[in-house]
Amino acid sequence: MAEKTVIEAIREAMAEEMRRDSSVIVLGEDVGVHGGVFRATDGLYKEFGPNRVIDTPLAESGIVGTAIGASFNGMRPIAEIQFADYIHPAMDQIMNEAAKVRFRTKGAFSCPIVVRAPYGAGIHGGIYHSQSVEALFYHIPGLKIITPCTPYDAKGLLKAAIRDEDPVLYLEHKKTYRRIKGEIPEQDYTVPIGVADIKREGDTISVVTYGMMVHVALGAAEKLVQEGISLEIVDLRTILPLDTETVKRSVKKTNKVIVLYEDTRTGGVGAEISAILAEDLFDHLDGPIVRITAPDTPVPYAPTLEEVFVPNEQHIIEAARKLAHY
Amino acid sequence: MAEKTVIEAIREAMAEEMRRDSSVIVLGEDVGVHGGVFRATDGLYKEFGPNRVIDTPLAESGIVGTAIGASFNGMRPIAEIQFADYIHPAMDQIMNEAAKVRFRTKGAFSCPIVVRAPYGAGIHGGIYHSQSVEALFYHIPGLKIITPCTPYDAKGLLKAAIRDEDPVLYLEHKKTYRRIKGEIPEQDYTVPIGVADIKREGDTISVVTYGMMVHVALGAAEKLVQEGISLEIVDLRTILPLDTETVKRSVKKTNKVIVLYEDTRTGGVGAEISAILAEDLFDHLDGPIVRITAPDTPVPYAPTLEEVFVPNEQHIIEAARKLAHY
Amino acid sequence: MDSAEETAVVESHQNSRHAELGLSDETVVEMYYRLVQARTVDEKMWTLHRQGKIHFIISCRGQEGIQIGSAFALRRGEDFVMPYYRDTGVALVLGMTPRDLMLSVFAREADPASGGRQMPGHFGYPRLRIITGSSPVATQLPQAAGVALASKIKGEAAVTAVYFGDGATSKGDWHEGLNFAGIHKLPVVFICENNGYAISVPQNKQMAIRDIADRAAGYGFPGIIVDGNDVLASYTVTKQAVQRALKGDGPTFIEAKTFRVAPHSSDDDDRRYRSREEVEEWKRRDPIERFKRYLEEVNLLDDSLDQRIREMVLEEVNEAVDFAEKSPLPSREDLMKYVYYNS
Amino acid sequence: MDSAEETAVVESHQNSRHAELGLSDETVVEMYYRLVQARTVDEKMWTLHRQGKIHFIISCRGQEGIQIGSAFALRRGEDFVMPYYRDTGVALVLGMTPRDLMLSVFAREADPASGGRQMPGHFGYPRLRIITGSSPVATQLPQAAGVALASKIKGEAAVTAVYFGDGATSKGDWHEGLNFAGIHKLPVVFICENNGYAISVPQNKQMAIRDIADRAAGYGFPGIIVDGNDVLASYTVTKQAVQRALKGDGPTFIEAKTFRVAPHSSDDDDRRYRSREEVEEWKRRDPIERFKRYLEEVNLLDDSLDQRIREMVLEEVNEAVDFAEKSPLPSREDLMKYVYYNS
Ligand SMILES: Cc1ncc(C[n+]2csc(CCOP(=O)(O)OP(=O)(O)O)c2C)c(N)n1
Ligand SMILES: Cc1ncc(C[n+]2csc(CCOP(=O)(O)OP(=O)(O)O)c2C)c(N)n1
Ligand SMILES: [Mg+2]
Ligand SMILES: [Mg+2]
Repeated sequence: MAEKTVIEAIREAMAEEMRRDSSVIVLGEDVGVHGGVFRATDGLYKEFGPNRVIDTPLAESGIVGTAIGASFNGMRPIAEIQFADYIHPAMDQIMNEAAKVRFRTKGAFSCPIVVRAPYGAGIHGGIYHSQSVEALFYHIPGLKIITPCTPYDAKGLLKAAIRDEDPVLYLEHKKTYRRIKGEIPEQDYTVPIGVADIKREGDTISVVTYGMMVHVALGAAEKLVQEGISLEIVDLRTILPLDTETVKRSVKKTNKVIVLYEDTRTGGVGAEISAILAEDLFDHLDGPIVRITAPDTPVPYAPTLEEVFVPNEQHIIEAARKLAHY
Repeated sequence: MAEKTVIEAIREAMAEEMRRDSSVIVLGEDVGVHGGVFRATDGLYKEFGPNRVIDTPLAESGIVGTAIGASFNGMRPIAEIQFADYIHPAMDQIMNEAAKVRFRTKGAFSCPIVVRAPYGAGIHGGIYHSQSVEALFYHIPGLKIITPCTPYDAKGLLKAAIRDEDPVLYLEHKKTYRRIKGEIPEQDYTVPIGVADIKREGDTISVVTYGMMVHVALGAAEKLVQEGISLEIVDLRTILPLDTETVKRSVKKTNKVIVLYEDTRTGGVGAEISAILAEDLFDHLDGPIVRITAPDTPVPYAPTLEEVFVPNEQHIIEAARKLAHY
Repeated sequence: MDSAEETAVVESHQNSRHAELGLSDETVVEMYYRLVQARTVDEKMWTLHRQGKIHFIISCRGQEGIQIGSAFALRRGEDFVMPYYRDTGVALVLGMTPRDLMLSVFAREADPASGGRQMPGHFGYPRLRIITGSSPVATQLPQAAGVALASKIKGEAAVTAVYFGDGATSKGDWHEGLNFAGIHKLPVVFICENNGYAISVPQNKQMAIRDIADRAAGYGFPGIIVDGNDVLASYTVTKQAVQRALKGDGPTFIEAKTFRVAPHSSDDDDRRYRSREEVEEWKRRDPIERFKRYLEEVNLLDDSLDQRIREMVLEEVNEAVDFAEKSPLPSREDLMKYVYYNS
Repeated sequence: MDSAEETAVVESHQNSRHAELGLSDETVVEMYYRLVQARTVDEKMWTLHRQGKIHFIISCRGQEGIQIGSAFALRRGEDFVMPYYRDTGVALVLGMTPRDLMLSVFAREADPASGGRQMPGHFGYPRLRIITGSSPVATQLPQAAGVALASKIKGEAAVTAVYFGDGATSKGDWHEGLNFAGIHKLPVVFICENNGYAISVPQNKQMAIRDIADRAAGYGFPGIIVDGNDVLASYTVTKQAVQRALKGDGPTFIEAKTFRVAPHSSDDDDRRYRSREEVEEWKRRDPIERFKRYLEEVNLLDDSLDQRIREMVLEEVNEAVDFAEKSPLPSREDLMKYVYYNS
């Protein structure tokens, strides 16, 4: 076991998979010589050469479209989108092409690609370097979406994604890249897609969340202990498909739930979680399903505004107190 | 008052607004000489000429981008996307540009455009001529989304959209175009954006829905009367921003709710409605918040498959029976 | 008469145009057979649509020249082919059968392209290296670059031929696909069937230039104009492009000037946007009639052979319709299948 | 020295290059002033970043030649201008002040472009007809066509000048924007600042051609190559393009060959992807030094005037920094404002 950062875990996952399987290639803007603007692909160009680590033109739809085509011809491409904020030109290729090709060919074609994209606020990136985009892709049957938050999960899930037969959107919270460290085993492992993880056991309230907010929730949980409020932190890890079993098991135990996401509120991924629980666990709920989210605005640049945009420990603590006494 | 179809209402709204305001222009594929593949713009080219009714190249991002630019220079463009299924290349222009421009300029610039798009299944259009796309745009602060279902609403809301200062996505359910008829006043009127409409009063269960499903729900309601089950049909009309007050008022009365949408289930607009109610009206609910939706698959072409894809009266009747006796 | 590969010269007429191209007599007769087959399949589909038996069809009529000519220059099962929705002719030459196509218009479970999940006109067959196509226009362009990129990485001697219309050239994806292929000198043959219209939008509202082929220079590879109603010319330029690609010299852009003499689809009424004279004028330039005249000139076709071919094709197509009509629709229980690998 | 409009010849040096272009002595000195101003603003921003006072900056350094030269050919407040993030020089000529720009890097409420909502480098000012820009590359291209389309519909004698980098040419939106402008012969001047790199990606990985200007032919309008480090040449080609547009002859594409001598942004380390020799070589071709030499040759500048200009600029920029630093940040309560018209 060695301590690694999230970005190191991601880099290692790609390097190891590329060594294991010659059909794995990487393409994107600045991923080659430069090693990626976040250095996620650092060293890959040197090790695997320009044939397998491809600096593409500035064209996100083209990047994903090329990856899709290569996957039709035996490759397992990993396409990097430099910032999730720039993924939207590729929406059509992802949702109308990659995600639908298995269905529209009755399984004759499949599209085993991974689209990696750094997302998330709190790093002074402003309106176009901070967005959460998961909800915009959450409504696409055929797609899988992964949002890891620890080095262990990041590596294991990326490996699983690369080996997966379906298109995967792999979202990396920029703020976890260098801030979050953790142990990673030396030997090869994967983390299964579609399985949530209880990051902290508790029995007062379940906090269902993912990405950077897992760490914020863990911080809040720490502080709430002394008040006798024990949060159970459910890290979804995969948001599509959702591990409803683990979420429900937790809520059946605590009977109260906070759905927490950094993304803007309306139409966020957490809305689906609320909807599922409000339908399936109605008799188990001892209080309203509380959502803590960013407000419905673009992500602002000025530090004062960004500060009030991103949900923080205090929001969770206050909501938990209220809900605990409901 | 005269009886009109939905498509006639839409055409009239555009023609009247173009007569009223010379800054209103129409652009899109086949909207000029041809009058649109659904004939929504029939006659406009003849009346307003090629300067104001523009046959564009086949380029959805370009269409919306051009409309945005024209709006910066005093126009009020109506951009037609031939099928909602082809709107995704314009996602970036809609979400990163149109919807954010007011915020990112602190109000110095605005983008009063309307993007019209026919959507919805049940017309043998298969995977790429049947999609519901509202959920993919539902998570965009700064955007408004309208989904009318009667000629009266279609006309009044389209006029309101054209006059609105913000970008509006105006979604027209193809199946309503010629099938749904209704009275329309002779004189000019608008229907306010952001206001839901009770299409039928009832007190057993609130059915919150929009688009073609309003008509399906009305049909089910008719049949349930004899069983003593009285559905209140809430037609959202505008889905973004949501008229939460009207929805809540209805649910406070009935204490039971079915959220119904034709779109696929996971991450649909209805999830947000469930989430709001599960948080704000927890104490008013006498049963689970039931969702009736399409399953999480692309829209199939074969009639057998499409039949089981689209929610129908029977689904509503069964769910309502169960919920009524909960 | 069943393989596109038999292009070796067998007893060909000295000095004939096709002999000079290295095409055997047998092959050119087979080309004619394919032209008739494509046209017959198309006509049958219109009939079925008028009879209310099927919901939708999209037509190859008028464009069979470039479709059959170019497809004969591809190596079946070796080269990758990405037809667009109008390419009935391409699909037939590359190995899809009238049965396959009829199963598709009837949306049957046995439809090999989609099992009735997708509208007709969306060809695909992994074994034949026919890559599945979707409806959104031009998405296949970057995908074609990707297929060819994979060939290059694997060191596989395969060319990717990708088809599209004039309207498709306006899309961002078109630009991005050509640009990528140019940069990496990928083995792609871009085949534009310029029929002068994107539904109702005429070429001069689609672009400010006369020859789309001129754009190829902007991507660093040659752009060739060909008369798309001339089967042999279409064959020739495609063959050259394939050879160029196999030599590692990169992509070629082919603009085939042609015309769609039918409405855009069974939902369209083309009288709303173009004159009958224009359509009639192009009908006189029909690629099939023209090729027929050629074969008659070189004494490879007479009325009786023509008759035989037409009967053979018709029988085959009628049999395909019967077969498809009797074939079962997808079963309701299978809706959720094929969304994910293990669904 | 405050207006770009005084381009009439006043006492100009006979036979000088600028006199031939119809530029007064005063104007060319003002051009020099703007060059120094842009450079000084940029340098100051880097300093502020190093001091940890601001989070991010993006640099115009090395590209001031095309920026100032072209902007002088535009009619302030009449023509529409869409600068991209690197266009500090363009913004200054068109009327944004060092104060405006410093308010932006400090993310202050008074920042006229965004009230601190957007990163610096995203210019915009309705009164000056500087159209707001975003970060996603190339989205402004179809928008430029739209702005110009509106001018055409209104019969307004205004040109739209839109700026972008070489990397932007690869995007679908770039293609769609140029195509639309070409079809409708819109009054657009496309100005590509080809600095040879898109962050780390060199031009030969971005496209398979040497001259981007070659692509204009594919859209039906002229493509002009200019030395972007030559202020007067940049002025000239832009002026001609503006005139062409005003005559109703449609768009012009200008490719300005230049170089960014700084890293891509304050987050970038350009030593990872290009040699110091290459950067040094281009530093020797610095557009400001070059223009300075020209002014010295025609006796319009000497050390003392240069000194005065630099002092004036520095004072102005320092004052702007002080002003901006003291100016308040947006207030937390205002977050939800400006999402909708009535929010
Ligand atoms: C992205 C997209 N926009 C719109 C459509 C609707 N549509 C289908 S075919 C077509 C015209 C295509 O014209 P062209 O590329 O010239 O091919 P042709 O049909 O003439 O063969 C249009 C607009 C579509 N399928 N995809
Ligand atoms: C759509 C999109 N993709 C990626 C980025 C990240 N990015 C910002 S600038 C840039 C390079 C742009 O290069 P170029 O157009 O040549 O302009 P330059 O910075 O060289 O002046 C990239 C990749 C972006 N802003 N937008
Ligand atoms: Mg066409
Ligand atoms: Mg550049």
